[in-house]
Amino acid sequence: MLNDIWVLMVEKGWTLALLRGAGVTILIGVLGVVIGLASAIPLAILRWRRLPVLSQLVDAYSIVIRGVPGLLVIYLLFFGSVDWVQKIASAFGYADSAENAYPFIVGIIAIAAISCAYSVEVIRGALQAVPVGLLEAARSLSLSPRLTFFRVTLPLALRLALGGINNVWQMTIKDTSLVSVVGMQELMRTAAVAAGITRSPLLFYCLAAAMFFAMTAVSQILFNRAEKYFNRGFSRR
Amino acid sequence: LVLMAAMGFARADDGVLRVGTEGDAPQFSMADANGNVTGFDADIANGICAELKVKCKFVVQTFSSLVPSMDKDRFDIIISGLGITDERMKKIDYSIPYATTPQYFVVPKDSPLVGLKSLAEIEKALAGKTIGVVNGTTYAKFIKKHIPTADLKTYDATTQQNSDLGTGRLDAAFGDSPTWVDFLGSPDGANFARIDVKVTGADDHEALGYGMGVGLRKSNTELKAKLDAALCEMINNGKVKAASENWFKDDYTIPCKK
Amino acid sequence: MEDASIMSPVLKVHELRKAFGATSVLSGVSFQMRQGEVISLVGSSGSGKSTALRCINFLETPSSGEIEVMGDAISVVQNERHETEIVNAANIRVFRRRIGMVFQSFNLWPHRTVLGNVTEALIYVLRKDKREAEETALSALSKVGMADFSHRYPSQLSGGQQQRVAIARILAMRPKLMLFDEPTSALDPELVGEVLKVIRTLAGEGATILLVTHEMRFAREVSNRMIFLHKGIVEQDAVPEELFCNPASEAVNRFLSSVISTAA
Amino acid sequence: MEDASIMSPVLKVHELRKAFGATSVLSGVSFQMRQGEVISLVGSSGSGKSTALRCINFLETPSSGEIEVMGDAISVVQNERHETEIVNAANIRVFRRRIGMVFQSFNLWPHRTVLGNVTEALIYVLRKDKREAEETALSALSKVGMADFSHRYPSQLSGGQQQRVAIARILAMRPKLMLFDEPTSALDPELVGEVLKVIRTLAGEGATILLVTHEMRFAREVSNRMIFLHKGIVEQDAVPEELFCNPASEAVNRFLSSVISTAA
Amino acid sequence: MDLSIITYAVPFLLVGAKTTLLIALFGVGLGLPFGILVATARTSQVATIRRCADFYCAVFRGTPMLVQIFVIYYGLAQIGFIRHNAILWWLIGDSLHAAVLAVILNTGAYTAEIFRTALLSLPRGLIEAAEACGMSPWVIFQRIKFPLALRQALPSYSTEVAVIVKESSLASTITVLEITGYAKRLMSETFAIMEIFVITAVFYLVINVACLTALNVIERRLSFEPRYAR
Ligand SMILES: Nc1ncnc2c1ncn2[C@@H]1O[C@H](COP(=O)(O)OP(=O)(O)OP(=O)(O)O)[C@@H](O)[C@H]1O
Ligand SMILES: Nc1ncnc2c1ncn2[C@@H]1O[C@H](COP(=O)(O)OP(=O)(O)OP(=O)(O)O)[C@@H](O)[C@H]1O
Ligand SMILES: [Mg+2]
Ligand SMILES: [Mg+2]
Repeated sequence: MLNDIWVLMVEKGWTLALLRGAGVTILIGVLGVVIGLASAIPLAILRWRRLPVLSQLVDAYSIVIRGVPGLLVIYLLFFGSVDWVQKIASAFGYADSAENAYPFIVGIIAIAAISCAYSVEVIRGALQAVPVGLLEAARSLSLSPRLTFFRVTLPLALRLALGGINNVWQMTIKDTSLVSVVGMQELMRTAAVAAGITRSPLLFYCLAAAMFFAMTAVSQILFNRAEKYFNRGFSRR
Repeated sequence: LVLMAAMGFARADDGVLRVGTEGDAPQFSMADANGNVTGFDADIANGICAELKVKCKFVVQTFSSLVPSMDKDRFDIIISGLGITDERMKKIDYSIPYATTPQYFVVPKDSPLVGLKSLAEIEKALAGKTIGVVNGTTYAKFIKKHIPTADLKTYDATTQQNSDLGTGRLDAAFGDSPTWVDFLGSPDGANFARIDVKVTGADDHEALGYGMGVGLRKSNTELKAKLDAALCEMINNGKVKAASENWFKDDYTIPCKK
Repeated sequence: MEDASIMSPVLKVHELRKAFGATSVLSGVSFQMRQGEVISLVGSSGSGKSTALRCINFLETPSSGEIEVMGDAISVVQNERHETEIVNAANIRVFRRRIGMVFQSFNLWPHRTVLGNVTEALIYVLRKDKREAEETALSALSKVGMADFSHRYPSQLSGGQQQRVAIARILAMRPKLMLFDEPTSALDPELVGEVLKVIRTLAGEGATILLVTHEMRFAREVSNRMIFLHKGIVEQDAVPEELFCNPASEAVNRFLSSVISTAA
Repeated sequence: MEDASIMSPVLKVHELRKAFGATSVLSGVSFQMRQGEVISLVGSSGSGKSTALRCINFLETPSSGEIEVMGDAISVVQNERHETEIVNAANIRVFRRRIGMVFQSFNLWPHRTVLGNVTEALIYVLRKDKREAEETALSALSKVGMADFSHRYPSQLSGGQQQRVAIARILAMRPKLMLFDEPTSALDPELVGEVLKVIRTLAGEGATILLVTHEMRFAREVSNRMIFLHKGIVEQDAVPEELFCNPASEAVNRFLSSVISTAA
Repeated sequence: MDLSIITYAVPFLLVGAKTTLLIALFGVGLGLPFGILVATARTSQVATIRRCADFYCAVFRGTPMLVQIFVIYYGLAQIGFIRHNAILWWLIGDSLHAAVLAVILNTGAYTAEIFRTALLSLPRGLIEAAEACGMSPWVIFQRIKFPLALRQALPSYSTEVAVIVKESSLASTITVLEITGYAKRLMSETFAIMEIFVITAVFYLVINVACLTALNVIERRLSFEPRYAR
């Protein structure tokens, strides 16, 4: 038994393959969430301010992206654009690099678009929950809208949004498995291939789960720190 | 390094034939930890490339993205044990069929079903029973058509189907011969036996198709002609037979009829 | 210019109206304030005092009326389609720079320390550097006896302490016009005396102060003029002595007589 | 039993101590209240008045001391390992059923209307049915002049109106012991007179009332005894006349003299 | 797009949609109370309860749902004891039951996180006011904490509902024939991958838009006048 595992993991090189997959997962997950979050904040503000038209557009975007399976988002993004990207790239003589890098780029864009749609709702909810009085205090001190937002609204809203952002991150890191449809060998796909051809599904899926768990455990520590930081001043005692 | 590993694509220059394959189908298409593909499909692909005097470049992708990817010119052909059916031919073109595997039902060893003698008997005996098949095949259609009262379960992978056989969730499973040789020979399969009724495409071409072929984009007649010729050559010179016997311990070659 | 601004009123409120849905809260309030004046806005609970203050710096948009601060005016009109239209809305920022406001419920920022609450606007509006802002903040805090608490968070303060920080937050900004909404509601008599002194000093230094208060004695002490608000209109606008000795209406009379009976 | 409870004190606070981290706020407060008594807790801002009230119904856990309400006691001790240990913690619920509290910051529930805020505890603590609860609530609301606002949400009320709802919320419960934390801070003189009357009626009906206030005149009017808190200890505990005419210490004297000077 | 594919696929997918809705309904109906329970456990004073709940959340949020559903359906079925226990086997023996169980356990962990932050962010004073009235912890939770936390949590929770609907598609990996289950079968039959994908996505989109709109309406209904807070 142990010997079998040794052969599989070391001699056949699956450990390395899984780690490589984990690297892709982390890279795409982190980039996706960071880009998604960064673009979600301005969009959430549009929603929160109820700017006509723009707010409805953001709403539609977020409902559609949250409403359809992530796989389709990637499918459409990738297969819908790959033709003309290929053409443009060839025109400039970068056909090879485009073909090589494009799945990766689309993967990140798709993951970012998905996590952004989720983050928009989380942040909007948090923005709405900030007590109006505290914003009025800032306004009456003639802090500019921008400053009011960055110095008062955002810190208070982030405190409320933290749990939701954490959820989005945990979801996104696992959503990265979707990029396998454009040919990227991330962790889940590597595990699936290994499970299929070695006929040890339980071993490989559990290994993949353990790796995901390790990633989220590390991130959980960071989130706990952030929670402490944002909660300063709130608890009596 | 990660980046490089993540995108194993090369350009379709002359001299390179890009082959899309699943990579996680035992015996057919198996990608190892470094992305090298082996198996029956790989042998067929390499054989074709040798005939055409080009280099094979494998692209390993999930089953559901194979067809759209080929449509978008991510690779030129699909060799992934694709069964040829009329339905599927609406979407992609096929080469001539080069092999076909017979299908069998598998049931617990101590079941009275083991001794059944014909497809008609099986159809009667399995009415209302729970039957498993694997996705990516057309067997579901076959079962639906022939045993409409059966409770049909579709699995993403053979191992999952076999696991449910083991736990008694399935009364029977329907699949191709290579899978069963593999399963019945393993410790898990010790309590099971196959019903010795060979089901082939000939029993129902509409549901079970005409055997395996190489998939390619629609109306790529030039390539199709080349592939057909290459396959025919391989069938005739016994390369397909060798590959089949190597991986399946049996010869499933379909003769080439021009 | 300078001269003109001294002569012209610092604050001019003209026919200010405000309704929340169907309930009309202010129905045509007008008054003026000259530089250095201290005016108390008094009246029974719910008479619209807080609303009036909040309309002056446009935290609440009036339903109609005109407000002029140091020569710049914003007016609100109802257009043909019964929509509220703000003329010169750009002036709102200008107004708020000139006006400081202490809220009835303090509204301290819970995520900032006492010092942070006070320095925030100094650094980001007046663009003082950090050290200078802290000095200014500490001197404002010590005027209300809160310098020792500068590193506490608002949730760790007593009610009166929070109120004093809210006052210091405005003092440090030295706005031309200050609006105080019940600045002594949570303060003990000793501190009320302190605030009284602070307000007098500020007025002496040229600030103009409009305050809402329920403490008639405090109002009488501190203010040059008192405005009695009743059911959304100005019932009396007079110097304190006049208001107390010569109430203009039954409502004012009843209000003041209860002050005296409670004090009995 | 009944007789005994009338004879024995309704509230007994013994050696109550409370520290937040290193800062000690209450350092041994003791006093007793008999049924029907009204006691005002006065003292300068930050002297620990709110903290004392909050310790009595254990919203704040005292660092040590004993509190007895109508014969049931809870005591807090520091055990060998310097941990705070509550003896008879089960009594906390009993205490809170007997004690009603009006908060300095009102703490109305924003998601419930005025009526909902008042009926909530009637229905879910006293188990009245809905109609009965609403009747009781409306009669309590009309005592403070808020019956007309019963369908508003707290955010639609003025400061004074919120405070009156907070008072009505407790009146409706008719607890044996009531704690008021500055119940008149946002009220105009007329309403202060009303609250004065209400408190007298309640006391006449046998309720025991402990209130914190900054309005010395109000305290003098309403209370049987006044307790002056200074730096966490009881500086004086006497009938109002005595306190005003015969202050026990320099601190009391200074505090009271500032009342008089403000009033001047 | 080939129109005949649509007429061929839609009847199957409609049948699948019923199962998807069923799973989602259970996911929300049982997952929400369960998640709230876990959230309160995570804010509990008792360290053991808190740690257990934390651990559960960490595991179910930290691992892919696919793995969870596999372990529950295939993994647990390997254990003889479970196979021979009628109640347990009822729970995981049937693929639909196992799928519902997996969805509830998974959404429970995410829901718990949403409600935990919402509960923690409630202003202390409002809860103190309830405590001071002598309300029991249960009443405080039911009447004060929960309604306030719900309002705060709804935007995030509506997202979670959409996720439940979509994650229910993983039930297809354990042979449940919901929308995706049928879609996979149709795809392997026809190879009209793109077309069937898009039709399937439209199904999910319709279900989710209905859910999200309903939750939006609830959110607006529940929001009390937020203006004029001072
Ligand atoms: N969480 C806390 N941490 C540290 N110190 C605190 C905390 N809460 C209150 N204090 C301090 O305890 C002291 C007493 O507070 P308390 O609220 O009892 O005062 P008070 O007598 O009610 O004052 P006021 O009349 O201003 O309301 C204050 O100095 C306050 O700063
Ligand atoms: N958002 C709102 N919707 C409806 N009515 C409101 C709203 N805000 C305030 N009001 C009403 O407007 C009236 C005036 O409120 P305002 O706060 O100005 O009173 P005030 O004079 O400051 O009273 P207090 O002395 O009690 O603070 C009150 O009757 C109040 O109920
Ligand atoms: Mg007011
Ligand atoms: Mg206090």
